[in-house]
Amino acid sequence: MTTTLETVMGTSGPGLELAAPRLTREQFLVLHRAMVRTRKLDERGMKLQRQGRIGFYVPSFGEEAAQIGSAAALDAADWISPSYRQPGTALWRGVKPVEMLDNCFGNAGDAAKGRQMPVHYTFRSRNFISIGSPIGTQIAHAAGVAMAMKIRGDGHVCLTYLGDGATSSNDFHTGLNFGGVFKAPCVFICINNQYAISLCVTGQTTSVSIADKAVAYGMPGRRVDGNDVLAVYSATKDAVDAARRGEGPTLLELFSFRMGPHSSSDDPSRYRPKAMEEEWAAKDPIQRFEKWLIANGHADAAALAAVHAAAEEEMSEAAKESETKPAPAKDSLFDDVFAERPAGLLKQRTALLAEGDAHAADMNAAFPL
Amino acid sequence: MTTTLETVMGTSGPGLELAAPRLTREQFLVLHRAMVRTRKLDERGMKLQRQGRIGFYVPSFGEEAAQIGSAAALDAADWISPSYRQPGTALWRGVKPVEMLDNCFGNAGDAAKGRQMPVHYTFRSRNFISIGSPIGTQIAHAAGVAMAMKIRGDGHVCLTYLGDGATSSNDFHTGLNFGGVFKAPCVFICINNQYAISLCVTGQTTSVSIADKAVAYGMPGRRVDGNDVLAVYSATKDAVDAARRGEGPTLLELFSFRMGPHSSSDDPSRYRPKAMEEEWAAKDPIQRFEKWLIANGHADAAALAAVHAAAEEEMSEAAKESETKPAPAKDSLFDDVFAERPAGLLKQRTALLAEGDAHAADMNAAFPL
Amino acid sequence: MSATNGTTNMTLLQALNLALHEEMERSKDVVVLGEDVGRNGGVFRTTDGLFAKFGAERVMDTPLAESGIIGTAVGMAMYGLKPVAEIQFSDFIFPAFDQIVSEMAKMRYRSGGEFTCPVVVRTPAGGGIRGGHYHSQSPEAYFCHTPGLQVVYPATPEDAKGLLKSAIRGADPVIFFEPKRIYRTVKGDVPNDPDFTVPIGKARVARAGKDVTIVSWGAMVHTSLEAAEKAARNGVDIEVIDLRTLVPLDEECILTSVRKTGRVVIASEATRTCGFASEISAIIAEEAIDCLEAPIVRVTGYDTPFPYTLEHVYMPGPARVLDAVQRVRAF
Amino acid sequence: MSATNGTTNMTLLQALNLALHEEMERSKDVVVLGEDVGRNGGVFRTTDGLFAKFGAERVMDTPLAESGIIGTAVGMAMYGLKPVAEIQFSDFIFPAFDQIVSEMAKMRYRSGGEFTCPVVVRTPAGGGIRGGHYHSQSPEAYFCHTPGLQVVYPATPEDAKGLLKSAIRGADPVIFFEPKRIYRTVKGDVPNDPDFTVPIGKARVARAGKDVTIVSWGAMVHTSLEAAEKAARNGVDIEVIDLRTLVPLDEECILTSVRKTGRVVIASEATRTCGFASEISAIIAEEAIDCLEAPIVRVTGYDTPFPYTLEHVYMPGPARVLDAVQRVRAF
Ligand SMILES: Cc1ncc(C[n+]2csc(CCOP(=O)(O)OP(=O)(O)O)c2C)c(N)n1
Ligand SMILES: Cc1ncc(C[n+]2csc(CCOP(=O)(O)OP(=O)(O)O)c2C)c(N)n1
Ligand SMILES: [Mg+2]
Ligand SMILES: [Mg+2]
Repeated sequence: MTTTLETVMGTSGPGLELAAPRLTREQFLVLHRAMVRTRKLDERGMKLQRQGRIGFYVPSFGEEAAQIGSAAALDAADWISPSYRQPGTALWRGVKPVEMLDNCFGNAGDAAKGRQMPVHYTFRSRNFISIGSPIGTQIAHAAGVAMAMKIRGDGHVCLTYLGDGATSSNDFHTGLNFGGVFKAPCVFICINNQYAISLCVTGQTTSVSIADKAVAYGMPGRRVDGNDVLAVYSATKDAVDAARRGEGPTLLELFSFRMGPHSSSDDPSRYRPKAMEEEWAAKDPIQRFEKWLIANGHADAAALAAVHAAAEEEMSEAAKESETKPAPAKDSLFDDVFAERPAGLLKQRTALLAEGDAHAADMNAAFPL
Repeated sequence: MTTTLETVMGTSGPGLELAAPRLTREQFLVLHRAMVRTRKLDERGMKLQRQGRIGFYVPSFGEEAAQIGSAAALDAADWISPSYRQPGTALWRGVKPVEMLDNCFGNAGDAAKGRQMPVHYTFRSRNFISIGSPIGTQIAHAAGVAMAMKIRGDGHVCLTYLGDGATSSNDFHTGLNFGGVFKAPCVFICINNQYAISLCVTGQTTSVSIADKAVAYGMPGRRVDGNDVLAVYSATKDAVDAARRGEGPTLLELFSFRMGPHSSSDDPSRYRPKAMEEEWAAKDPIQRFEKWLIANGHADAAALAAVHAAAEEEMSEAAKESETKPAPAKDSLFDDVFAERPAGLLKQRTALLAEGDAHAADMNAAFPL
Repeated sequence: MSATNGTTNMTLLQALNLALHEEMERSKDVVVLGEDVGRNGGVFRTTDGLFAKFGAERVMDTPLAESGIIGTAVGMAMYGLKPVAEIQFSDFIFPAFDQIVSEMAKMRYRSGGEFTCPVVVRTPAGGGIRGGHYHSQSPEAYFCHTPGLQVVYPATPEDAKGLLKSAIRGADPVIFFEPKRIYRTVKGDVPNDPDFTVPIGKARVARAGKDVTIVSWGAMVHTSLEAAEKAARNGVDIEVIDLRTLVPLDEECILTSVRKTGRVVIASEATRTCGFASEISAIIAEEAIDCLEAPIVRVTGYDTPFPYTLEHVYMPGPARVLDAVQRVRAF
Repeated sequence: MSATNGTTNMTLLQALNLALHEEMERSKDVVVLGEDVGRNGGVFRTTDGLFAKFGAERVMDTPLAESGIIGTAVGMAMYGLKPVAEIQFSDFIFPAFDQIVSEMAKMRYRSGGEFTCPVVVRTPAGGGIRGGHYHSQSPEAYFCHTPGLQVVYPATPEDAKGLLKSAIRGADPVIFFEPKRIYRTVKGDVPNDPDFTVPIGKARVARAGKDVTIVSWGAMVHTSLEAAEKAARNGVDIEVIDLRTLVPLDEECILTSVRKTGRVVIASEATRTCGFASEISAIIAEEAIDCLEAPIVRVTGYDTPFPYTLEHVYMPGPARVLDAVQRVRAF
């Protein structure tokens, strides 16, 4: 039974000490910058939502180490099958903030053509699979992508992210089982932020840890301090390397905390103890990494502050740029249902285009969840 | 990791010895008789199918110990949520063979009114839930029944049966997870007969054992020699007692072998090594128990042979009785869709009754699977 | 909320919440389960206050698995409880589809009436909240096509309360769709009588008229009424039928109206192909074609996934309904 | 099987098997997965010989989880393979319903065309094999109601081969229903040309006639043809349309026929309410009501679960179809 956390920077609870990964100072700072940019993007997203400029947002506050440490362990040719709470992994892959905010504004610049709610990204050129809302489905996709990689024999790996809530989904079971049976080059990362909207993970499952669930699929499971970017990087690197060597999948539990609300529609004070929020505020993964960087002589406070300021500026600029873009064209509604528009859809399109603009229905502005 | 089998009568592989349960001679013989009756019912069912008198049959050859040993550990007020391969548990509960064969003939005597394929029994008065074909669904039902038992506080237990194939189903995951989280008085019994139609269990999952999967749900898992009726009884009794005491569910793996075909439509020679069949023929649970009974002075060969003869006769009589019963009435089609027939169904019924009998469509006689 | 003359004015959401409170008080067999329904009171707050009043044993915050919510509800119902399961958005009902279609719907039939599972599945449906693909769909047709399920879809606070109470007291499984876009925007007087119920299977003439019949359900009833009011200003007298229950269907109510008006428009938010609007059309084309003076016109969502930015273009508003009215009148 | 004049006479099952062999030979991206499809060659033997020829990596015996079969197929297809997934009986497709409806169907749309998942889901459907509730259903309407899926349902060996090949070569996800009751009983000449395909989206006039149109698909095409032959003996000339593809639908083929005959019967095995027969009816009632001289009559399965002993009573046979023809002619 796995209850201890693997850590580099040290945990407050029982911990298993890992050696710091052999990275250059430069590389440590790249990790740091990515975490800060993730935080700043989320802050911007929440602000845009609070100002009524976008309809909805899902922040990943507190999960920056889990996102960046893991994404950094992949090659660019590896695939990511994400859930909605890893914006940092897209940034890490080189997606520009404006591309992400175009999605949040649902404008014509959005790769998904404004068809999905905010934060449901798709970045084909970065091997970053389209995000859906249904919990858990991406896990089975990841197993399938990895099965295909194995069939093709091209040496790539697919990494998928899921929440603690998602461990209860059908596709968690089926994805891990298929991944195990077909020994697919897949890494399953559960970011256990301890909440699925209002449900604490203790009500989600009675297993001692999420990592323990790996036993059911005959694969290794590790429980890692998810707020320790270096531990996350090390553990993920091991899993990715093993998958690439043909040893099959690993389940990694990154133990963390959702520092913000579930989404811009959520109010955690209804269900989450204030004390817990305070306890975890003290474990903020960015602050923790910054202390480590300074303690290890990799940076000083001023340099780190400059990173924050630059990221802040970057996100602000991106938002300005996105906001000016127009909505997608009305008849884009009928594209991409199929590769080609069949007669029936063409008829519906013709009817729509024949209507006056006054036909648009009145809508509520805000998403209530 | 659980690889050893728990046993009373001794296994050929690595075994964990259990003490024989404290039962009277009488009780041992009742177990034996139930196992024999199960075998004879199955033989009759297969014969009726081969003779074209019923359309389909699913035998449980080789799984008699697993069925009877487990069912015997329940009280009559406990519930069973079965799959299609535990006819013996219904017999154990006092269901008459003719009631079961009425279902196989799909006649007017069938509790399910001839609406389901053979071996899909339903016995409300014996707390034996209606069997469906979809694999795994009964597992979630069992968790729900047990949750209700806990809410009502009436001290009953729900036991469910599932195959090794069913461990891959959505409802295995969800049923065990809910059972664990709500600490429901439930016992999950997987009869691992090593095959799901043509798929060997080694292709079903990479977990070391099925019992190991209990870890994922924070419940005890035990791996028991499923061909050892006394070991099955002991282990199930422990699990039932624990559930009744409010300690929550247990997952029991009963390791066994499907000695016959998957069903009357199946030909195992296409996928299963002959040697394996021979190996397991030597482990026949009835023969094994008979040796033990004789060795321990509980019975002699003649007495045991008499049990076989009586059971043979009993099943033959039951088949004769069932075969004479008429088909369900044509318009019974429209009953039990809802508690009352709505106008739409009444209209369809009227239309059907207005038709001549020549309207019946021609059908194939045999189920091809 | 203020009690006057035996009724209280309240929102549709409040009416649902009240029905749950009353029915849980009435019978301790009634239990509620679903994601975030307990401590959080539901993401829409429909189950607000239940957890505090009835406790964790009767108001269950479940793990994140719709298949488990329905699968265990089926078990509880077979055992004799009356589970009211919430599926947080009807878009997320699909992981539970097997349990609904293969088990819940068929249990009574396949067991010859020995086992029943009268689960009530409450689930918010429909667009209009800027929820994109997965928080906007109208999946009722899937369930109407599944024998053994009752399908209920109220449009007013009174019906919401009365139908939910009927569903909870009923003997059969019910898929109870809640028109989430009007949860808080539609208010109405709701009888205070705790035994007030609305029968399942009875439609309602929401507005009497003689020129054209509009058949609709859920939030589209209000869109249809708005269209009717506009048409009235041009002297066109529209009858609006609020189906309230899709299965079992009140065919007579529809056919009576169609026989009177001879012209019919069916208005639904759902995807067009194989939607429930098509069923209504087929029934009329089979039973009353001789009374028709025009084609049967469906106003529906498009055969595309539900969009985000263009939601207001996708959803049929009063103007689109009026175009259809125009079309059947011009014929 | 003997090759004559560029065609070979074979069963529908053989035609499907041949299509799979040819397409797997043609492209190594084509992989097959499902329960018992490998070593066992499929419980109906549709995938016979593939495992021996193409090996375990391309012909995958999967664990018992339809959600996993479809979920991983979606992943494989996104990565660039062409998975042909088998669901052993279409009654068991429901555990995979979420992956089909929420993911497979919407992937292209929701990603703005960046990701596609052109999975082919082969699944035997329909009654007539004494399979009871769970080996007999005709669930096509659920998929027709789901934008983003092509729905194909061949009735002849030639179409089975040609349409399966089109599906495998196509760019979109396809739910490919196989009329299992006629797997072995219907034979026909099938072109030997390995590049012979039948286009998705084109219906076929299976029998030309002028008095009444029968619209049908799958095994019901043969029931309809049988009815037509009987009617011909009484001087009634029936046109039978075999839809072949339900989505995208060949509306023109149907409407052309209806405009000619003015009388239409739609024959389907599936549950009546919200079945695809209702959709056809609604389209005709909207587009061609002025050409109709009689009600549009649907001959369908009943609104009950599919039974076992009374299967022959439940399923519409030629006599029931002829009753409907009678009804539309008498009008
Ligand atoms: C199938 C499904 N059911 C319900 C929901 C509603 N929902 C959205 S997020 C969420 C909680 C997810 O929790 P977790 O997996 O822990 O991820 P986290 O949000 O914490 O990152 C729920 C219930 C959904 N999106 N999909
Ligand atoms: C959801 C579903 N998928 C497929 C099938 C077809 N099927 C019937 S039995 C079976 C194998 C079951 O294997 P297991 O769970 O080991 O039980 P056993 O038959 O060995 O008792 C399969 C695949 C089914 N009944 N239900
Ligand atoms: Mg979480
Ligand atoms: Mg088995």
